Amino acid sequence: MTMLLAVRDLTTTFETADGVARAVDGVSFDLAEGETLALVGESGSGKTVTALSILRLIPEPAGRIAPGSRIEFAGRDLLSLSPRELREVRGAEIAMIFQEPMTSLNPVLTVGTQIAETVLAHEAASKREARERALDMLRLVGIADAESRLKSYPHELSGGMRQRVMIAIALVCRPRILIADEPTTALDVTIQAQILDLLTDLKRRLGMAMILITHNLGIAAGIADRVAVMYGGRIVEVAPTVDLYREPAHPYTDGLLRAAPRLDGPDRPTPSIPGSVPPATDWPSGCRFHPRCQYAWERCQSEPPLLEAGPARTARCWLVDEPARRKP
Amino acid sequence: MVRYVMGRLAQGVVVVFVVVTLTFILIHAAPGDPLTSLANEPNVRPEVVEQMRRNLGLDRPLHVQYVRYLGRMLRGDLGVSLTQHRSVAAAIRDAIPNTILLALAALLIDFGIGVSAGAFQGAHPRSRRDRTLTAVTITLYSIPVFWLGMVLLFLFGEQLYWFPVAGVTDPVTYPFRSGLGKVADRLHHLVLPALTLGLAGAGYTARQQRAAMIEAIGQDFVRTARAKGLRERLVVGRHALRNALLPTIALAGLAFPALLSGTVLVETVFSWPGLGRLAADAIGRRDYPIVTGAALVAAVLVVLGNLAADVATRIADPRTKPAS
Amino acid sequence: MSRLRLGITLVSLLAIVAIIAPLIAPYDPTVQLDLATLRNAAPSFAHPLGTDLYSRDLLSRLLYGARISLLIGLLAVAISVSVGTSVGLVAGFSGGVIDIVLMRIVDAGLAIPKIFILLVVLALWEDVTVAVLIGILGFTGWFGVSRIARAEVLSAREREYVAAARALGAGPIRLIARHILPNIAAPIIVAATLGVGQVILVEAGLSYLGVGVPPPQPSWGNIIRDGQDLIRTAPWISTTAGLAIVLTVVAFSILGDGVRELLDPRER
Amino acid sequence: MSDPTLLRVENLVKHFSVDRGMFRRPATLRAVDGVSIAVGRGETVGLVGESGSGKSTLGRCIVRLIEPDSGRIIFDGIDVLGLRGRALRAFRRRIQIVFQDPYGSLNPRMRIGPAVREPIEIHRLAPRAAADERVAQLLQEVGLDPSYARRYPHELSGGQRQRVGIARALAAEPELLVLDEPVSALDVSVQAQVLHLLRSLQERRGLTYLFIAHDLAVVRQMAARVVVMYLGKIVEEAPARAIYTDPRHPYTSSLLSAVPRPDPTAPGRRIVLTGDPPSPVTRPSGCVFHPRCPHPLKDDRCRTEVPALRKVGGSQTACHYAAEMDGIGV
Repeated sequence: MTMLLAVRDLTTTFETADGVARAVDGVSFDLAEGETLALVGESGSGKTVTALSILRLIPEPAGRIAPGSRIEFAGRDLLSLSPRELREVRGAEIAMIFQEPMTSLNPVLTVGTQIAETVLAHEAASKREARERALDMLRLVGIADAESRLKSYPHELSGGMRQRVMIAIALVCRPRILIADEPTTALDVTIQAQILDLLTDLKRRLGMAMILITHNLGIAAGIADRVAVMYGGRIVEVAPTVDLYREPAHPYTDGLLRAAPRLDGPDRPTPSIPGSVPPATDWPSGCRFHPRCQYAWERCQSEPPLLEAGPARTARCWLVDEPARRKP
Repeated sequence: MVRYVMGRLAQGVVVVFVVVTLTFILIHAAPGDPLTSLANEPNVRPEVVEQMRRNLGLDRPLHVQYVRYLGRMLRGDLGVSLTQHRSVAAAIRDAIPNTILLALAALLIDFGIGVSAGAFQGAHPRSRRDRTLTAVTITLYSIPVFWLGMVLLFLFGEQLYWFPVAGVTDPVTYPFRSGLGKVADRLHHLVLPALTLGLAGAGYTARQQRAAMIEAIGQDFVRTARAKGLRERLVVGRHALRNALLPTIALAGLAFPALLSGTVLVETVFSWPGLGRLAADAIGRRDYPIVTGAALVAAVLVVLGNLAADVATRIADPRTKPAS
Repeated sequence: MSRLRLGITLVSLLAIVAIIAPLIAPYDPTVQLDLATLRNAAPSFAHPLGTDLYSRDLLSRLLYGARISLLIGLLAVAISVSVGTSVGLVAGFSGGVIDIVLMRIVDAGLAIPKIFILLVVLALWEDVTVAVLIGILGFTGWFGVSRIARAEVLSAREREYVAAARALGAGPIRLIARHILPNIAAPIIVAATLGVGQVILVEAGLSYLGVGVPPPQPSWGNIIRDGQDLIRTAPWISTTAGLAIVLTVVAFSILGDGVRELLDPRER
Repeated sequence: MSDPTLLRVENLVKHFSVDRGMFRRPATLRAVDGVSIAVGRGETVGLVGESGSGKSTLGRCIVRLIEPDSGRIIFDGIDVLGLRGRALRAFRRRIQIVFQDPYGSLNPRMRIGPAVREPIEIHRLAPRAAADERVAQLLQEVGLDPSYARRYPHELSGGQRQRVGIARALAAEPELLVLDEPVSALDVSVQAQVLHLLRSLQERRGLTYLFIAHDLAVVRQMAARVVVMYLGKIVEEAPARAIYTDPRHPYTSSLLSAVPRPDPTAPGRRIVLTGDPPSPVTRPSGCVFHPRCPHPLKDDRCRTEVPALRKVGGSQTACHYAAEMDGIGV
C-alpha cells in the first residue's frame, strides 16, 4: 500500500485574546490510496483545524502552522509549496467540503458557475466544456432536472441539494483525496443518510481516498476503514474501524463509545465522561485527558507517546503499557 | 420587477405625503408665522401684512389651511416666492438640473474612490497601506465640506487657475462655443464642486466598503473558493467583492440625503445655481416658500434615489427574487 | 484598544480646552480691539493667530468656539439619542399601527436632507440663540438613531434569551430594562459618539450659511464664514478654524471606532 | 385525587403567513396542523421530528411564547389559552422551557446569579434576603459551584450553560418542563451528563417532561412514550418500546433506520428516503408523507385521502397501510 498523504508533527496555533491556542499539537497520520480515514473528536479537539491545515486554509495571520510540521502529498511537502503550486493542488488533487452547505456556497453566483469555475481554474477547458462538466457532475451527485438547476442560485435549493452541489464542486476535477468536514451535521437525519450513501458510492466509483471529519461515532462506523480519535489537539488513538469499536484502547475512546446514544441501548442515559474539554489555550500537562480519566495515576503526569496497542493500531495511553490497571 | 417598482413607488408616495404634512406642522409649530419677520420691519405697514396674511390664507383655521395646502401640493403649486417675482416651482425648475448634475457627478466620484479604497483596505486589513488609507478616510469623513470646497477653490481656482471659480458655465464665452465646447465648459465648471462633494462622501463610503469587504472575506464561501484552487484575484474580486458590493449599493440610497445636504454648502461655495444655493439664499431673505419648496423637492429626490438603490440591489442580489 | 485610548485622549484634550477657555484665552472673543489698526492682522506675539476683520483676537475666538461647538454637539446628541432610542423602543416593542406610523414619520424625516429640514425650521425662527440651535439640532437629528434602536429591538426580540425571559413571566418593563436595553446599547453608544462629530459639522455648515450660532458669538463655522472672503489676504482665519473642526470630528470618529471595537465582540 | 393527565393539547393549529412580496398573497405555512397530545404527571413524552415538523412550534405554543390559531391547551384543568394578565403570569411559573442553544438563551450581559434569581424575583418565590441562598442551592442542584453566580455566560462551557438554563427554569418551581432539543448543541460526553441531570431532577422533584428532539437515540434514553411528527402532523404515537421495536408508520421506520449506529458490524440494511421533506408551505395532498413513502402498498388512496390516527398494534398511527408494515421495522 502506498501512502498518499503523510502528516507529520502538524502543529497549528492561533493568537487569541486569552493567549496562544495550540489547536492542533503534533498530529501525525497517514492516508493510503483509496482509504477512508475518519477523524473523530468532540468540539475543540482540533479535527477541523487539522483538515484546514492540510490545504493551508487556516486564516492568517491569527492562525499559523508551526515550523517543523510536514504534510507530504504524493512525495511533495504541501507546506513548502509556492502559492501557485498550492493552487494547483487545491480542488484538483485534494478537495474539501464543509459543514454548512448554506454558507459555503456563494449566494450571488449560480450553481453552474460555481462548479464550472473549478474546472476553468485547473484545466484548459472552454467555458462550454466547463458547463458540460458541471452538468455531468450535477447528474452524478443525483440532482434531478440538472439542466435547469445549473442556473439556480444556492438559496433556491434545499440543504441536502446544496450539500450535493458542494460535493459536485469538490469532485469535478476528480481529486485523489476528498476531505469532508462534518458534511452532514447541518442536515436532517434522513438527508444525512442520503448524503452518506452518496459519498460512499462516489468514493467507490471514483477511487479516491477520503478523510471524514465527524463528531458522530455512528457515521464513522458506517463509512471509515480506519478511525483516528482526537482529543486536546492530539491524536489519542488510531485503529482499524472494527477493532476500535470492538475494543477501544484509549479510555477517552471507550468513554465516547459508552456515551454515544444508541437505538438498541438501554432506556436510560448512557454513562458520561465527567468534566469538559479544556480550552486550547490551557491544555493540562501530561496526558491531556488525565483530569477526566477514571484510571489516571501518577504516571499520567507525563504524557505518553502513541504506543503500539495491537496490530496496526496505536494509542496514546500508559494503560497500553500497564493493562492490569484497567481493571477497576 | 415592475410590480416591485410600483409597490416601492407607492411607498414613496406615502413618504412624500408624510413629508408634506411634517413641513406643514413645522411651519405652524414654529413661533410666529411666515410673515412675522416682515411684520417686524419698521417700514412695513401692519395693514399690508394683514392683507398678505389673508391672501395667503393664514387667517383660516388650521385644518382648512392643511387641506388647501395639500391640494396645492397635489397640483404641484409650491406657492409664490416672497422675494423673487415668480413661482417657487419656476425657481426650482431652473435650479434642479444643476443640482442633479452635481449630485450624480459627486456620487460617481464618491463611490468610485470610496469603493476602490475600501475594497482594497478590506482585502488587506491591518496592512500599512490600510492604516494610511484609514487615516485619509477618517479625515475626509471629518472635513467640513464647505471648507474643503474653499480650500480646493483657493488652490486650484485662485492660485493655479486650473478650474473656474464659480457658476456652471463661462458667462462670456459660453454662448459662442460649439456643442462639444459647451459640454466641455460645463464639465470644466463641474470638476471642483463635484470633487469637493464626492471626496467628502468617499470617506464614509470607503469605511463602509472596508467593513463589508472584511465581513465578506470572512465568509465560508470565500474559504470554499480558496479550497477550489482559484486565483486570489478571483477569490477576492469575484467571490468577496461581489457580495461586499451589495451593502454598498444599498448604502447609495442612504448616501443620497447626505449628498443633497452637501449640495447646499458646496453650491454656496462655488456659486452653483442649484437647489441648495436657492434655499440657502432664500433663508437669508426669509423667503420661506422657497425654502420649504426646496426641502420638499429634495425629499422627492431622496425617495427616487432610494428607489433606484433598492432596484439596483434587487437586480444585483439573486436572493431578493422569489425562488423559482 | 490603542484606538480607543487615542480617541479618549484627543476628546479629553478638546474638552479641557473648551472648559478652561476663559482662563487661557488672551482676550474677550467678541470684543473689537481696535478697528483702526488691528483688522486682519497677521499672527504676532500679541495675537498668535492674528485678528479678524473686526479686529477680534482669533485665538480667543477659536478657543471659545471649541466651547460652543462641543456644547452644541454633546447636548444635541443627548437629545436626539434619548428621543431616538425612546421612539425606536416604542416602535420596535409595540409593533402594529404604532410602529407603522412612527416609522413612516422616521422615513419622512430621513427623506428630507438634514440641512433642508434645518433651513425650513430656521427660516421660521426669530432670534436663534445657542439653546434654540441645540434644541433644533437635537429634535431633528433623532430619526437615524430611532431606526438603529428599532432594528436592534426587533433583532433582540428574536433572541432566545428574550423568549426565555418571557417564558419565565417577565413583564414588558423588565424585558426592556434588563434584557433588551443592555444588549442594544452598544450600537447606540457608537452612533452617539460618531453623532457628536456630525452635529459639529452640521452646526459649522449652518453657521457658514449665516443661520447657525448668532454673531458675534464665536463658532468655528462663523470664523470660516468671516474668513472666506479674506482667504487670499488672511488665509489663517479660515484655515485654523477649518483644521479645528477636522481635528474635533476626527477625534470623535476615532473614539467612536474605539468604542465600537470595545463593545463589539466580533471586532476583538 | 387529581387528574393523572397534567397537560392535554387538543387539535392545536398554528399557521404562519409567509410574506411573498407586496402583490402576492402571503403563503400559509402550516407549522402545526391539528395536533393532540396528552402528557401524564411525572411522565416523559418524547416529541420527535425533523426540521419543519412543527415540534418546536408546538412546544412554544404550550408555554405560550407563540399564540396558536385554534385548539385547546389544558394544563391541570386550566384552559391555558384563555389566560390573561396576572393569571397568565402565574401560569407561566408552572410550565418552563429549556432551549436548545444554551448560549443564545442566556442574556450575554447578565451574570449567572441574577439570571437564575430572575424567576424568583418575578414570582416572589423567596424573600429578597433569601434569594441568593436559593440561587446557590439551585446551582448546586444542577451540579455547578455556587461561585459561578458571579460569572458571565461566555465564561462557561456549553454543558455548564445548559445547566444554568435548567437551574433558571427550576427556579420558577415548575411542574412541567418543555425541553426543546436540550442536548443537541452539546458534545456527546457532555450530552450524557445533562441527560443524567434531567433524569435525576425528574425523580427528585417529580417533574413532567415534554422532551423535544430530532435524535431518536437520545429520546430513547428519556421518554416512556414517543410522538413522531411530520410536516405539522402526528404520524405515530406509541410507548417507546413499540416505537423502537415495532414502528407502524413508514416514516418512523425510515427515521429509525437512518440513525447512524456506532457499530461497524451492524447489518447495513437501511431505508434511505428519497427526496427532501416538502416545505410546510406547499404540503402534499392526502397523506403528507406519500411523496417520500417507501411503503410497498402506496397507492392513490395515499395521494388523496388524509389518513387518521388509529390504533394499530401498540401504536396510534396515521397510515392507511399501517397494519401491513411488518418487516419494515428495525
